[in-house]
Amino acid sequence: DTIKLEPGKETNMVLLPKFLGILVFDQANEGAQEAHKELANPGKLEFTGPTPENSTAGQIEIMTTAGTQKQGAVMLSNNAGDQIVPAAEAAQAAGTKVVTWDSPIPGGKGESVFVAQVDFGSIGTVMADMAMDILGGKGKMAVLSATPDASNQNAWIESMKAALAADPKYKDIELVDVVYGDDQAEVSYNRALALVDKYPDLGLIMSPTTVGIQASAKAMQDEGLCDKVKVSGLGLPSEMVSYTMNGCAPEFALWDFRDLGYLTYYTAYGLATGQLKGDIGETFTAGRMGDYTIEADPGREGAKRILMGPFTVYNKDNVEAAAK
Amino acid sequence: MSRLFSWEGFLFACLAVIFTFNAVAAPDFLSISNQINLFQLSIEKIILALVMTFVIINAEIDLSVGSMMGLSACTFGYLVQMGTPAPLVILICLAIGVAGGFFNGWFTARLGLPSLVVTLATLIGFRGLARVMLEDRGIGGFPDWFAALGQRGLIGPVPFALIAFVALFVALYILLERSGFGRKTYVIGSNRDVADFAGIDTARHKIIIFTMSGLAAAFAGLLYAARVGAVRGDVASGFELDVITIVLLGGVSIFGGKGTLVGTLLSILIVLNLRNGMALLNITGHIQTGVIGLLLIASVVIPRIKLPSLKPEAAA
Amino acid sequence: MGLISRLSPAALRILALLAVLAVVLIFFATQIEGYLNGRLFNRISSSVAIMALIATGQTLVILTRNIDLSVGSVVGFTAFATGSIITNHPDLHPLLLLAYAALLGTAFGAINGALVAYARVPSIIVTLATMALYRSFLVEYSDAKSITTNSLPSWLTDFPNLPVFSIGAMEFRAGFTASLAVVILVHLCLTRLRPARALFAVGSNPEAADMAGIDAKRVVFAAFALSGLMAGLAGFMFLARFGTITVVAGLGFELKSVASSVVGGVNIFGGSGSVIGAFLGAILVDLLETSLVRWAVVSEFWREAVLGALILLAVATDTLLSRRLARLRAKKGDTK
Amino acid sequence: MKPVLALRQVSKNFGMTAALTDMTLELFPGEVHAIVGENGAGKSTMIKIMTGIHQPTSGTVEVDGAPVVLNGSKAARLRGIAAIYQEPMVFPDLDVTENIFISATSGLLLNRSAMRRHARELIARIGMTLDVDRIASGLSLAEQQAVEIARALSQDVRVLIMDEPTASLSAHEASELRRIARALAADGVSVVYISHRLEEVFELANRVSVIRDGKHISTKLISETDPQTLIAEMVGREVGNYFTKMPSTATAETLLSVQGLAVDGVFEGISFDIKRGEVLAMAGLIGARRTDVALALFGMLKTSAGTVTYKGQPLKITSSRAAIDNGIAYVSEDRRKMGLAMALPIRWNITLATLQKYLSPLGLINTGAEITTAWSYKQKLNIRTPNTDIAVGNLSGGNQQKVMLAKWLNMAPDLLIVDEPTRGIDVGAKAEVHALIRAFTAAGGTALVISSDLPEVLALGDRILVMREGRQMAIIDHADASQESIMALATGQKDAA
Ligand SMILES: Nc1ncnc2c1ncn2[C@@H]1O[C@H](COP(=O)(O)OP(=O)(O)OP(=O)(O)O)[C@@H](O)[C@H]1O
Ligand SMILES: Nc1ncnc2c1ncn2[C@@H]1O[C@H](COP(=O)(O)OP(=O)(O)OP(=O)(O)O)[C@@H](O)[C@H]1O
Ligand SMILES: [Mg+2]
Ligand SMILES: [Mg+2]
Repeated sequence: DTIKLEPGKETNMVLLPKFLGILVFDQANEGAQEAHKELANPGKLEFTGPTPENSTAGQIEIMTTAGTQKQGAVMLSNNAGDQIVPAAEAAQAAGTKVVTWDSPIPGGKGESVFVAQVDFGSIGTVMADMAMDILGGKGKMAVLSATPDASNQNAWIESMKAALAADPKYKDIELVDVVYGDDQAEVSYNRALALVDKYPDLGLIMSPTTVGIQASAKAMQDEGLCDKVKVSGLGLPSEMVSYTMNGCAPEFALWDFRDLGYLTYYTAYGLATGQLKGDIGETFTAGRMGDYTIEADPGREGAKRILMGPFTVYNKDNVEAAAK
Repeated sequence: MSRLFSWEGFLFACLAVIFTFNAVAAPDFLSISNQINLFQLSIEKIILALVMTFVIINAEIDLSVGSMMGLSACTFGYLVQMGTPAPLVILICLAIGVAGGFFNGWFTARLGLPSLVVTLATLIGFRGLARVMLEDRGIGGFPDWFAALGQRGLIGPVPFALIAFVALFVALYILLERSGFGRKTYVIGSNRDVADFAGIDTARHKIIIFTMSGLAAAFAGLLYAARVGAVRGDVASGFELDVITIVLLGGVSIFGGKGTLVGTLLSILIVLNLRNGMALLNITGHIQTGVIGLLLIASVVIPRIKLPSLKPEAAA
Repeated sequence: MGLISRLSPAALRILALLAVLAVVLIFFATQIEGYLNGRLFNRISSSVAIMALIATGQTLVILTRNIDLSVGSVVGFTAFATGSIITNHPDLHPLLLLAYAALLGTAFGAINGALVAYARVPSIIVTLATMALYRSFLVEYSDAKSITTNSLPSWLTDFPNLPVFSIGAMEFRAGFTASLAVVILVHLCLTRLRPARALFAVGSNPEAADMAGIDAKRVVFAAFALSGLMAGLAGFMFLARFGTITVVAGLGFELKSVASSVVGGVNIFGGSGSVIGAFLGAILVDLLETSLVRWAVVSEFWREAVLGALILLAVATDTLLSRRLARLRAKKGDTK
Repeated sequence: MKPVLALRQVSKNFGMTAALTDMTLELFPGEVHAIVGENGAGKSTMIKIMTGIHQPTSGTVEVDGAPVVLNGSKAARLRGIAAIYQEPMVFPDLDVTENIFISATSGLLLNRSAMRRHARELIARIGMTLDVDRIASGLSLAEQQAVEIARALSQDVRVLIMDEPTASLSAHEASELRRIARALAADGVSVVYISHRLEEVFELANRVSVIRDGKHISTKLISETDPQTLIAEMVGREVGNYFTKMPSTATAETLLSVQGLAVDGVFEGISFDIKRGEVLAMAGLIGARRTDVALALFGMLKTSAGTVTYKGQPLKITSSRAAIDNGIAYVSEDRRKMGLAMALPIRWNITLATLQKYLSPLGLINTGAEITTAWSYKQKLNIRTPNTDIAVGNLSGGNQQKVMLAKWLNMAPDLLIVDEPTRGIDVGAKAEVHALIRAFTAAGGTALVISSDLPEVLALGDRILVMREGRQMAIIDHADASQESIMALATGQKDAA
């Protein structure tokens, strides 16, 4: 029995990204606004976030204030790791539902449910597979991540390591190093080149962050290394299209943040208006996106998730269309 | 008084305006819980601001406080996870704070390197040590009593950290405004040579102040760990600038020798109320920092506005 | 000894710094095989090009006993604004675009300068504030869009890596050559032009400068405006080199540029120092960072710790070294 | 003849203090115009108005008979008005050459070799020897002064104002300077000469104006007046002639005995005894390194040889703290750098060296006792200030000097080392300071007085130690000492007896 969410119930909600000024978070906001109109919620939907250099403290602050304001729900793309937990639990105690999206609370405490863009386990497999056919089944690869503290990047890297270890078909792919570009163009760019210098026979740089992947691609292109060292990972079609077309980054993956925002809003609305309990097994209809079910999160002990999926892998054939 | 406002006067006026505005505009503002949250959310920064006041009056600066907070918090997480008893770990962390502060002080006072440079290096270095310990891990699950200390009220709804802040303010106020130590802090900040000739061991004094700063930062790091219940490598990064902003807004002269803890307290209250008010009105982070920035400049310019009549020269 | 007594303290600093640089190079050469080669030069040169400009501007400000913490935000904003202009008007003339970036940077710098020089607000307060303000402007202005490489004309994105000339495997690329030229130009002005000396005078003793009939206000204002200009140019280079610009562009450049300057022997209390020194300082910091990533002995996570230690070491040795040499000189000076 | 520069009814207030009221003064080309007045009379303030540093609260400044607004020293310079200030103003990071030409405006490009040559000429013209490539931070006060004079001479001046230029000069340089002043006047420059040394006023000036409490008292041809009248006009009362030497109060007990004291490359072979109650004066030219000897005795300079016996015990002083604990005080010659924290209250400065006395067991300051002390010194030394809580930087040079003395007298030292105790102090205050030193020794204190002012040396010293270029030339008894004999030793014309 799928729950159909009854529109028009009033509840104020906050969409809280890691920080403001990043394209994907704005896309998520668009999705949420779309859902907000669809569900004709008389309440307010606030899109507010901290500054980049003050992300952790800022998210904690906004989460705390949300509780004080008696917000119906906070939709959080968590950048504070478990440091957000006390604030989130306090907010929930004050009756504010906490729904995470994009990046969950690692320990799973203080959150009602996590709207997962894709299955974190499968991200590992997808990245491993991309590495597989870019390297032609054999070669050295290095990871260029965001910051060492980005919990979802860390989770994805772990799951990729697991995938590589699990299946013997990956046995000839060697993960030589993991470095961090702090999600800043210049750092990522220099790290990428340093990797090439450090490992003369490096075949692939895998970067599970939109900043890192394009910086690496740019670096390889600028130094004319594209035919030696390929780049892959998670990136935005609009940023990656040229590199995919010229072969620097033959393949990369991402999901649709607009949909993610849309689905997250539906979930949060359902919980905030009491139409969803947030129990495992509950199934509900999320407007144009169809039915979704709350399930146990395989990645996080005792946590719950809603799996959006699917995952789009971009290459020469589909990237240009997506970049539009 | 030919000035339009004194600095403190100006700050106090600001505070009054902000407070009333908040009270009117945001219904939840005056609630006990919000008033406590308002302090709790930046309790570490405001504790650091108290000690930073000493450092800057002494004509030095300590950019490494944020990183030292991180180092102490991460050490705590690391050792607790290794199973070391928490009380012991707390002592170790405080010891690290003392050591780090002494390090800054020694290079500044004895070797004669500018503190801006020394603490810029340790800003990177201390952070690095924290990083070495925790690498890419986040650590949580601290003892309940520890978490409770950071997250629940100790006396009624008032948490330990807030009490510590008040106590610390009183103690430091007496130390700076009433004691010989405070007097020396001003004199050294105003003209170190004169202090040297008056038989004051200025190097020792500076080292003590840097050590205080390191200790306070380590303590703040522990408070932070307790408050958020988890730590990782980037804890408190960038805090130093907020702390310095508060102190300067409080009217402490960056050139040393001038400033009061009351000024710092006023500016603490202003910044906290301003931020909280804007947060309650859902004003985004970068606008908040922008406003604080403007206020920072205004707080220097506006007191300078002279009444048209009798103009005083700046004293030689 | 005779030589030392003839060299100016400034020259001594540069020598000390070059010594430190050499030591670092030799050390890593023993640690990393295939280290000392043209490739290393190309890496460092092209990545230092941007910081060199910023550090130069920072030095001008520090010379006047001030500091500019807003450079990072200025770089970020100009990079973005320049990017969006060229995105919307792809056929804009390169020089116009460059002028736009320069102008923007100078404007920001002028605001800082006006507040410091004429409103007499301490520079650290002003630039601490404008650092936040300019960054806020960027977030507002960008409205969460980001500039992407493929929306930029190829002349812009190719520019930094155009080989101008090369010595053996060492390529001098346009980006590096350009900023090197700027650095040298500024250095020549500082040492040869009469008005430029006022910069040192004001930093050395503001009161005396006033009484010597130097318009200290104007000098300080100019220093900040120039620092803004340098940041503007750096923003242009940043855009050209990295293509993708988000709201975090240039974050943390302020402290890095200060680090470069002081490592380069610029006296943080004003009055003495050289842009060549700052340039070498920037190179040293950059060299350490890249080399540490390549050094197998320390893990990725040791980088910051070691970097901090090395910066302190560099500054300490440089200071003590030039102090000792200066003292030797003074002694000689007395005995005649 | 039309005055080149004139003040008409000029008044200047600093907040409540009226530094100048209705000041009128005319300066003519080719004259040396001396200006005398007590500390705080308003001399420096007047100068700063002439050079555009301060703007008059009311009244007008005229150049060549036309009223002008001098906003900033640049405007003044463009009209050929330059000044040498009481406190030397050099750029520590720049070398001597650059210091001299820093305010030059001609030419965009610098021609270093030419500048260097020109700099050497100027220094030579002042009759100094100084390495023009030396960084200014190492310069002694006198050398700094020389740089300033050279700077003023470097551009063609029509009015050259000297605010106590000889305060930090010894007799030798002082006479050189007077020669320059005369030469300039001969070239048609109008020289304004502020000094507390009446003898040089009478030697040098054509006309002299007296200022008291910011008001113009008189302007006379030098021939129409005499020292006693001037002094009377300055202080508005008769002052006892302070040159008369009081009988020695020395006792038999040796307080301090120094044997072969030396600091590498600075000075060597300093040996002397001081008896309790005695005043030992140290004479010498600038650069004689008397200050360094003092610094060594005060533990601020590491000695390389020699022994110090103090109160019968061998004593090794390694820090100012140790010196102070042993009852040794040092009153520096450089108020701004080592003497006073200018931005802090007078009271804080007075009790600084003796802070311990005002601390409760808990380390808290007993403000009441502090105020009493500060106030008593304000009375005793009659320091001109409404109260003791204002920043000492607001006081006139002379009054600052008194505050510095108060700081050290307050520790009731056994040995009081005073370096140029009356530099920039007017006759009235000078007499007071001398009286203070005498009273101090009479009460059993012992004093080591470093002075470049020979009359002062003779007025105070029971015995006189003459130094030259870091070496001790001789110790003369007051009985057989004269300005001539001291000069002879100080300049090396006569060798150590
Ligand atoms: N910047 C200032 N602010 C306030 N008061 C000042 C300032 N400068 C001078 N005064 C006051 O103005 C009066 C005149 O000072 P001035 O320095 O002109 O005296 P002077 O004649 O030069 O004394 P001296 O011979 O000791 O140098 C003094 O009472 C002094 O306290
Ligand atoms: N050539 C020099 N190089 C470096 N420092 C010097 C030099 N000459 C003087 N000084 C410093 O200046 C201060 C004043 O000493 P100075 O040379 O004037 O000898 P002096 O006998 O003390 O002369 P006076 O006491 O009359 O000024 C001392 O601290 C001394 O160290
Ligand atoms: Mg004077
Ligand atoms: Mg001396």
